[in-house]
Amino acid sequence: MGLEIDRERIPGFDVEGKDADGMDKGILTLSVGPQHPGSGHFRLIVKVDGDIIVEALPDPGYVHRGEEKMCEYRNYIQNIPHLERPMIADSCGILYPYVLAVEEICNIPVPERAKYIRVIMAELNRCIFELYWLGIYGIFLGHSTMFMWPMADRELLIDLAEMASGARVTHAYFVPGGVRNDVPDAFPEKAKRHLLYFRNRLKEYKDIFYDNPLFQARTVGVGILRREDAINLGATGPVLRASGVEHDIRKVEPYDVYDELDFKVITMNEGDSFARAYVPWLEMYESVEIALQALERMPSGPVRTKLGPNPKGAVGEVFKRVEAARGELAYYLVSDGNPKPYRVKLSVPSFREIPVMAHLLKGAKLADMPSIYWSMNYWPVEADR
Amino acid sequence: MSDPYFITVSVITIASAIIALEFRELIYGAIALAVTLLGIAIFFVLLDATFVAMFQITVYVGAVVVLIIFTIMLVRREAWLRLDEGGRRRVMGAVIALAIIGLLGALLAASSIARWQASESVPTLMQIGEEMLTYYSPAFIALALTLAASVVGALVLAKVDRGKGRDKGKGEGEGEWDEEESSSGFERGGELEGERKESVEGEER
Amino acid sequence: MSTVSEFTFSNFVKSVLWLLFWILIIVSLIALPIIFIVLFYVPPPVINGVEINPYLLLTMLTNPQVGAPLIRPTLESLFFRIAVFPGFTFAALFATVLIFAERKTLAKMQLRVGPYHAGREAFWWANSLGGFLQLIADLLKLLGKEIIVPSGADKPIFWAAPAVLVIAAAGLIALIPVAPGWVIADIDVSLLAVFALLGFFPLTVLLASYASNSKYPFIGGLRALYQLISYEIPLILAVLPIVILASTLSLTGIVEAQYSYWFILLVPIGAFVFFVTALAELERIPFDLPEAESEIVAGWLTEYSGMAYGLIQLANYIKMYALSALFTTLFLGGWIGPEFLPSIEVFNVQVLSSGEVSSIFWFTIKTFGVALFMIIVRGTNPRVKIDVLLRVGWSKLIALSFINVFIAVALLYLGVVGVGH
Amino acid sequence: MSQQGQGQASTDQLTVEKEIVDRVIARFGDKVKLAYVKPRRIRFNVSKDIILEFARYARDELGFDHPISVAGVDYPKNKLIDVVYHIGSCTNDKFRSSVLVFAVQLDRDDPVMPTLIPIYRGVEYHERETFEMLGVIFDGHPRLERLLLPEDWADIPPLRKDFHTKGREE
Repeated sequence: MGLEIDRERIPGFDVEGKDADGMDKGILTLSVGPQHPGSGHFRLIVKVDGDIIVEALPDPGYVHRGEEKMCEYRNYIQNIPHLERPMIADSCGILYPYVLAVEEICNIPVPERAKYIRVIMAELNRCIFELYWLGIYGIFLGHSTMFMWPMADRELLIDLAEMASGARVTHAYFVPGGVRNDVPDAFPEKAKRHLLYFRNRLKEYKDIFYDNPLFQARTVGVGILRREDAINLGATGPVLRASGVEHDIRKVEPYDVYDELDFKVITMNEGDSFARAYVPWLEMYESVEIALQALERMPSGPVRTKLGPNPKGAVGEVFKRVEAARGELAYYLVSDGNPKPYRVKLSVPSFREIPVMAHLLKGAKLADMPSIYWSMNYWPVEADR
Repeated sequence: MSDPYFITVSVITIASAIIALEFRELIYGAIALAVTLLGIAIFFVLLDATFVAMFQITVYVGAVVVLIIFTIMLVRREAWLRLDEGGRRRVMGAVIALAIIGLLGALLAASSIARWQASESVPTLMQIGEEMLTYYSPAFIALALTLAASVVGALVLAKVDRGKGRDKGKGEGEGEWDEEESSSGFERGGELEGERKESVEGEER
Repeated sequence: MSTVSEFTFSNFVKSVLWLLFWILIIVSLIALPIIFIVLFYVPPPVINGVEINPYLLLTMLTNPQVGAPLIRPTLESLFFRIAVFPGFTFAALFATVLIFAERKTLAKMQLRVGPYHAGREAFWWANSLGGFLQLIADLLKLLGKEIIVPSGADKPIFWAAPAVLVIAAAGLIALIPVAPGWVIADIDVSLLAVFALLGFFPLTVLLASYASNSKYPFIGGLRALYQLISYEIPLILAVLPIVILASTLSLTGIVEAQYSYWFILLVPIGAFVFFVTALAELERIPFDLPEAESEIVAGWLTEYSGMAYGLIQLANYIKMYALSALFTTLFLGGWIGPEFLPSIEVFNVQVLSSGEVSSIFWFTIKTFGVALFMIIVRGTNPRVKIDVLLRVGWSKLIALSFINVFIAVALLYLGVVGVGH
Repeated sequence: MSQQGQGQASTDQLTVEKEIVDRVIARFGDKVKLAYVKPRRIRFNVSKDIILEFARYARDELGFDHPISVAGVDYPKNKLIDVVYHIGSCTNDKFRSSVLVFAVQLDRDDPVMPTLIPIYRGVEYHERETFEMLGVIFDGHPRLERLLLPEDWADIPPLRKDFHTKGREE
């Protein structure tokens, strides 16, 4: 033969068949992110064998800015604006437990009207986030219309939030002892109108997105998270409820006035990407319902307890949690009696979804990566804090 | 009229054929092969057989070369074939090639091919089709059956291979993710192949 | 002006004037003599027995009537057909309008405005274009961008791939009859030639992805190969009944066979299969897996930038035009439609007859409608997965196209349609 | 669930919390130290020798199976680092609204404790963060490496009290 195979140069034929990482040959390591259209400020090191992901290593930390350390240098009130920066799409959600924790540790009473306003704003922010999330989910699956519609409808709710707080996304609206300012007189009327319109729009999302057989082909049965795995991995929020666990902090540990309002906890038993995408859609109905009820029952009165210039916390620790849009958001606050917190720990839902994501991506197909990754409600900035 | 075309195309075809054989980068060899096959298609066009020319392009450039490039791409990007050519081999090769060319040429020259006359009218597509279904129908049917059998055989081989590949892939540390995969409800292997096979059997009928 | 910091407006004006000066010098001293030398040696083209020389052209400037009898023969010349109509310029223009229509239609579906502002403040006439200048802006942007070649790339193949794609797409439009007699290459096996040319796309895509020497293009190239190869089979099978019914492989013949019925009425399943596979061949949503940006960045064209990327997109849209036109030709009766438009006459010399104008109109309208339908599909659907794609392709579409073939054969044997009208 | 306001609920809840405390004390005796009982929050200080046993008991017997958070707190004055686990319950309806807090108090100069991943898989990244931010070493953790901080981080763990951000040295 004129040509002979040069065995030493063919990696497939060498004795070990392993490369430097100790992986079998034919395994391709992809670095999905941070400069990837489907990642956000986040990296996912994905090892694929053909079309199957054999290992997914989430690598957060690109937008870490030390919120927890920052909190230790500022007093309780100064912490408010920077604490909502990690999650500007749901800024009330991330501030809510902090305010509750400060109220408990400094023993500040809250007027009744403020509690209702907080609930309304929290639910508005939940919808604002879910719409953003839904839009990105649409574009991740290549559905550009589903990207534009929620983004446009989100504006209506942002307008409402702006009317109440004066800011469009970073409201800094919740303060210990109530809310920063009262809502304008025209707010309840306008809110009702926008919310009802929004509720009608939700049906159209179902028509074009959830009922689309191609969307279902991409998500039904994809990335199934079993109930026990969901619990043990610490999944939370819609991810947990999509796996059949009826766990909603608004119900199990009601804060402010959630115990007086009538709403359902949405659960689905499938635990696949479709369920994780469908639960938020159903929850938006409930959010609208809650907001409408709260608007109806909102009493008049003051909205803020006057505070001293620099409230001091009692010595001790407090752990407060709320149901934010992405799930259970908790603050662990330790006070040593100074006006500054001794230690603030944010337990954010996005961070808690990282092990779930790694668990689900292992063994999934590369084409399922976007639908699994984004169904996690993962928000890189929030996870990094 | 067609002489300048013929000469140009011949030069290109033969040159690219030599490149396809001799080039060290496999991918360029494959591209040169594609050019050779295109050149042959142009010969068919020059012979007024556009039908055959189009099939030449569709089948060889559109499928065979793609397959070759696909293989090259998957196996290795560098040339991993080493030329092992001594002077004796080279001389012997040239001698054998010349001998074959001379023999074949002599055979052709001696045969009645030189006295063949091209028919004046170019047969139309319809005529070819009718001949295929009447006079040449046994050959046509035999050819179709052979092709169908080879397709089915390829599918069976692919299926067997896939099964083996999965067993082999399940090494020491990988049992875990295999289990994950089955729990996540991914449809793999057998089902897809089964459906494919069905459809091809439909084709056979 | 050695560094940026020295930049002043007067320097800028000075440099522009300097540039103009040199252009004038070069044109008058070098370019013009060369042109005249070439004109001296090259014989002027003869159209309709009239020699087109510079004097005649100058005469035409003052008295256009002289040129009127020459227009029709010019239109019929091969050069005009390839370069202008129905060749490359027409297709490129169609593709441009298609891009604009796509952006506007998608915008309408998505409750937004789409391109709107480009050029409005600079030019008063841009108002009536409604943002069309955005395309020019995009083109300029692509032209101005650097084409970055990855360090390990196979440079010749990397550079050649966009050009080959454009050539293959342009080859497709040469085969499509726009009106009776208006086709560049009227060969009797043009349908086969279409498939032969479509075979170049997977090859080139594969080579492009190989030459990029990068991971995402590699995956994208493999996906493109799976998709294009496996969808070529239903594409060919879907066209088979058309060949049976029209009993010809020539596209002109197929259109002429549809004077009584459009084939979409006889073989609607074939039309459906053809439409779906055409979407897959075009790598458009819902079949844009080779370019799925949330999974593999941009697939096989990840490493392409600047005008190389622009060429690939141009090839894609020309291909989109070609496949829409093919759908029109095969299923919607091509140019067939009522003659209602007046003929075009220049100085009382007929340039295009009434029938030709109407044919071109109907063909354009139908093709545009098909393309619009593709755009609507893009606006309402997400992307599918590769396994779904292959399963649908191999089982459902091939089965459907076989049913389609049987329907066509049954129509033939039942005597509903005869062979060769 | 029915709630009639904050005060009512908390007195209801305290019986539940008492039950949890009683069961834990009955099982572990004085090996664990009760730090506080508040409405819906019970904190135990557990030594690192029995932490795995304690966590397994909390998960399997009490139904606290849902890891919420792992926090480290630095106490330079006491030469201690607290690693505080907050565990909720998803399966036990009675304890569902309670959060079990258990803390391991480690020597600040040699903070080593076993990882809880075998019991709660979800704490993997929380523990990595605690390792990175406070220098606590979790024995048996599969990937105890950099998570959030920059790749070239070469300072002491940033959430320790003797680390000061730039311009904030006091």
